[in-house]
Amino acid sequence: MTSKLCSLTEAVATHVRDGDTVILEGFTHLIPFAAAHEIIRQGRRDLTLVRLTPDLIYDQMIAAGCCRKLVFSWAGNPGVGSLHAFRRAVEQGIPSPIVIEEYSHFALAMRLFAGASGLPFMPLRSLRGSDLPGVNPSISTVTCPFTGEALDAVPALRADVALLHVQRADTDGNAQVWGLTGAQKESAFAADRVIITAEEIVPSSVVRADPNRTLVPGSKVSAVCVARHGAHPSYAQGYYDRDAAFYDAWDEISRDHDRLRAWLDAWVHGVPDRDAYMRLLGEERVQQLAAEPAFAAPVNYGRYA
Amino acid sequence: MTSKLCSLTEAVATHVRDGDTVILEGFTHLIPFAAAHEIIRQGRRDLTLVRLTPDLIYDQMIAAGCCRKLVFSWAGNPGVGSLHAFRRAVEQGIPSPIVIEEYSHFALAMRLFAGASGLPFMPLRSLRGSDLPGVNPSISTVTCPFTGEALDAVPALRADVALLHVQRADTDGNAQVWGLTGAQKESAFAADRVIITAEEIVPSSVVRADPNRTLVPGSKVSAVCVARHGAHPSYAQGYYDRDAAFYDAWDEISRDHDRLRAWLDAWVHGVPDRDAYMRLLGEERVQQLAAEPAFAAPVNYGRYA
Amino acid sequence: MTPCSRDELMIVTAARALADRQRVFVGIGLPNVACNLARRLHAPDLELVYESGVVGARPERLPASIGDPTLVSGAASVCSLPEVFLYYLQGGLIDVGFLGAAQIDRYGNLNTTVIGPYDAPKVRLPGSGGACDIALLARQTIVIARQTPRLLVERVEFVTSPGHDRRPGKLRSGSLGSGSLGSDLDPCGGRPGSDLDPCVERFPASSSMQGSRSDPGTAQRSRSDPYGAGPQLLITDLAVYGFEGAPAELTVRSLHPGVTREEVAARIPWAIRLQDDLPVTPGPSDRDLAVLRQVRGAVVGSG
Amino acid sequence: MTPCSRDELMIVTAARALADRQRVFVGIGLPNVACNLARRLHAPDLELVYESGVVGARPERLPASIGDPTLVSGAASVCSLPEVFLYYLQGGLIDVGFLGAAQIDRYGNLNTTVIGPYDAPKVRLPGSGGACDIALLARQTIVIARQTPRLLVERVEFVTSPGHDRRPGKLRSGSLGSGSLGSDLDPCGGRPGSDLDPCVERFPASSSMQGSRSDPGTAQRSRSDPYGAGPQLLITDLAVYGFEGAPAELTVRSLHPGVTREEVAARIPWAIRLQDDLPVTPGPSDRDLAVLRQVRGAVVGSG
Repeated sequence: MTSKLCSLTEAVATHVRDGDTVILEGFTHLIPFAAAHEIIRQGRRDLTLVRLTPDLIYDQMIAAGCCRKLVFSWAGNPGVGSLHAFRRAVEQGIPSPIVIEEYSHFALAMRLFAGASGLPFMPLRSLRGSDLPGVNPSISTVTCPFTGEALDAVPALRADVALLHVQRADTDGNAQVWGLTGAQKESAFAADRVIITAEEIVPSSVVRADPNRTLVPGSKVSAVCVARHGAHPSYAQGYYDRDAAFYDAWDEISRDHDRLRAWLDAWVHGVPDRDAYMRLLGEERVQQLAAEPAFAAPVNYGRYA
Repeated sequence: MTSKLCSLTEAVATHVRDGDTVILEGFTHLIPFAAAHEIIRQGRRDLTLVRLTPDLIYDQMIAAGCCRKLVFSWAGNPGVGSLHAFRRAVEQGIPSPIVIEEYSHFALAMRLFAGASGLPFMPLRSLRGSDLPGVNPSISTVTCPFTGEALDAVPALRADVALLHVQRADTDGNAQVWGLTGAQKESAFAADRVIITAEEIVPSSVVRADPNRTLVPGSKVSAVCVARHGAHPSYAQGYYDRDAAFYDAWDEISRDHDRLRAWLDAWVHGVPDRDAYMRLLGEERVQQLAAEPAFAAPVNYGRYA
Repeated sequence: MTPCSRDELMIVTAARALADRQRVFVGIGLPNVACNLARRLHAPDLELVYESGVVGARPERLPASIGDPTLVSGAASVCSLPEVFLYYLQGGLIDVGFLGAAQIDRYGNLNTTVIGPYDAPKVRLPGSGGACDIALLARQTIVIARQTPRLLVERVEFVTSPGHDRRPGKLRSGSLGSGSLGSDLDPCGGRPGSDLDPCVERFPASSSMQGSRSDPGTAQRSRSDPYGAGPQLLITDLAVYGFEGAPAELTVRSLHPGVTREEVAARIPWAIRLQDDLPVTPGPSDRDLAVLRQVRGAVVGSG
Repeated sequence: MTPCSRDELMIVTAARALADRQRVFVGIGLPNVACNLARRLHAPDLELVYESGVVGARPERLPASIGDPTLVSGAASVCSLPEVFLYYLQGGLIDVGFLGAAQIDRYGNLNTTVIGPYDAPKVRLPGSGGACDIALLARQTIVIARQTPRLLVERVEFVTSPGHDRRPGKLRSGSLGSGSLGSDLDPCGGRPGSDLDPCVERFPASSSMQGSRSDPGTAQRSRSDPYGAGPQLLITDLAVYGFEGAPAELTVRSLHPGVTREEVAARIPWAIRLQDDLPVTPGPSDRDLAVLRQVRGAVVGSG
């Protein structure tokens, strides 16, 4: 099979276009910061950004001016407080106004699920009595043909491109994760193009010896890129811990638009790639975030020849 | 936590009742034959049996007179031909007539999915133009509230009890599988009670060191039982191969009702449990079915303390 | 007794509201602290379920967020986010949903979305996350929040997670483009369930967690209530509140040690009737506090 | 050229209908043999998808069933059965569905359910399995079957998987209890798609398998066709058939070497027009046969 391995610079240049609907998923875990920084560096504009938790990753992209519309369900700095760039855009239109479309987690996850599943909608039992449907005309209702019960309904969401970070992948693009998987799989299948960034590229035999861990097969992947520490300040289970100190620090950095821009200049525009970003972060921090190993018990798949 | 470990005899006596709706899932893989044989031994009657592929397991239960109604989507002997006991019941009412309710695989899987998910129905794009909806009044249609498109719809299926075979479990009932998982997870969550049979009972630390492999957590499980070779003549990935010779032999055994009953007398009623069944099968066959080991590459979850 | 802060009192009281062997859906922030404390105090088999997909977590440190890697290592199961919402929450397996709130009103409606008009917000809050889903789908809901002067209002400006008065969502009936069924908010009594199939949607009458017990005396929500059960308890750093009447409204159940009736009344912006003989919330034991401090000491951030 | 059986000719011809790098949904029985042969002959990157949840299988032996453990070891991915139907098949990722059949009619309707009345069957067949789903949701469908005297009929007695004539399912409009929408079989042209959201259901125009190519000249089914595309090819041990006209009906494309026009006509129970200059199906090469025999030799059962 032809290798799909390329640089992240090339992958973003080829597959992410101005005006695209883009999903960078990873629920708390494996948030694809390296991919987001490359999109910022390449100056993409007018993106519709989809993510359950915008987190620092979209706060940075909003401040950088990539975002025209945000589709989300919880926009906070987890364990810390507000996302200040998000708030500035919504409350004051800085750096530019953005359109928001919001859901509950369950409802947005069901939009992705429907998009991945070739369904035009998904029914769900939520949102009833909430004011969310009143401010989001994309939420409707449907009647069960068996019980006559009215349920809420959300439309399928399809994206142009999904960018996902994983622990390991092979050069065919077969990508594997463990720990929290969030809505990564639904995001991959709800998108026309998929870019994978991986902590490690491993031989296909490693991936194929444990096919239950595969998030998405290479045939559904457009490009696979190495990005060691590609989720920092988020984490990669078994590789490194979440950088809680950075999440705290972001509260200060992001309170002022100019200070945030200066941070982007230094940490995004000022570095060519993730390796350079990590050198800037420094070896000491890398060591602090390393996790003590704890291996899963081996499992035998057997050889049937 | 209180141990849920008990004998399969006790588990079936406590949790499977005459007239119950019962799911014994496992798509080709991990078919819970040991559990089915215990249900036959205890003489349960009037069961509504749900399974995508009735396979030999329900052929045996139908011949034994356990079944009042069969809900299914493909009733054949895979790679061999007909299920003769199923056909005798449907074509000639032997040993007694059964009610059948049939779907496509996708449609029945969606019934289980809806049942697991607390939804009254699931929409799907299938069955249109097929005669199946004409002979199954449980299939209906629903209109997408966004596109106006008519889709097919199937109602949720809830069962009284699901019986599932797994590779390993702990005494809390946390159950793990690898290889094909079929509709096992949906079956577990679509049932009020869950009985797990396992190739091995392992320490909780083994299960909890690899939580992504968990099919169903112990809190959703009513009883967990050891049943080594509990899936024979089906297989357990990494433990033993499918006994294709037995699937072939079944074609002969099952062509005649009396011969089939004699088989049940010898192999089900004539043995107290799975260990005795396997002794009857003989060490040579067990050796033939053993798989050459092929271990998955280790994964590191890390310790975060 | 060890002296303790009102914050500590709040968290210990919240932890005590959880019985062992319940399955609890744990919200971000204070609920995360309270649930982890309960597990280390009186409820070792409390099953912690996180919207991040973790079931049966046994974290070695206090998780800094609901997606902390310490939740994964040693958990009973990790599943996808759609699965945890579909199979656990909507599947009816959650005994208790444990939520935080920025604003809560007389009828238990929660606002975590916006202060001021939605389209021109004064303060934009994070939004629902799983809160609306939990409020509607857990058998019971407990809310924990610091009682700032802004916490309690007579009517929330935005209903993120519905409470007891079941008012239809604002704007909904007149909303744009939500289709011909958009204004059909009430469950249409409609046709009775199909009697063609014995296995059509027969939901379990109670949690299927083996041996689980629920708080005696608290209303169990039934599957037929599409608006959810509304919160049963609100625990703040001043008092414990319940909800009573029809529609159920906020009542004070107990005052924390050292908190006066006047202090509480001053933080409630409507004329609330306080019982004359309000009990005092039992304070934490030395062990409660020792464990809480050990748990909280290990973490950066507010939990 | 090595002498070969008609069965072998059928399987080799079926394998040749598959292009490399397509994603094929593999049915039980003969399709399983043909697809595995194609992968070992000219299509090493043919992606085999099985309804059992295996994606990108590289079996070391010929799988005895669609759930053989040899399919799992070395596969690119294993997912649940709901996922393979939802994300792959209904998600529009399947280029070719490869089916067997017990009975197929003039318009490409397949019957794998029943011979005789449904309620009093003469022969009860296994039923749909994934066949109806594959027929409706794969971009194109290929059927392989041994041409017994019973295979071809003018009208199947039961439509398991619909063909080209799109007749409404029998009994459906008068069926019991399927609800008020039960007779609404035609897609109600209805409202146009919502224009409120740019990301509402925008399906990819073609398979998203990178670099996949489809058989030139075969119709691609469009998402707007709820009845599926109908089979494009029928390959038997006597001939290769296509479907032409409106509604498309069975036509002979080529006769296998040594098969006469009369022999084929005798197995077709309606007045079919055979072209005068019917080509002969190209026979298998020595290598084709050697690989096929090696592949089939290793397995117990019919594959």
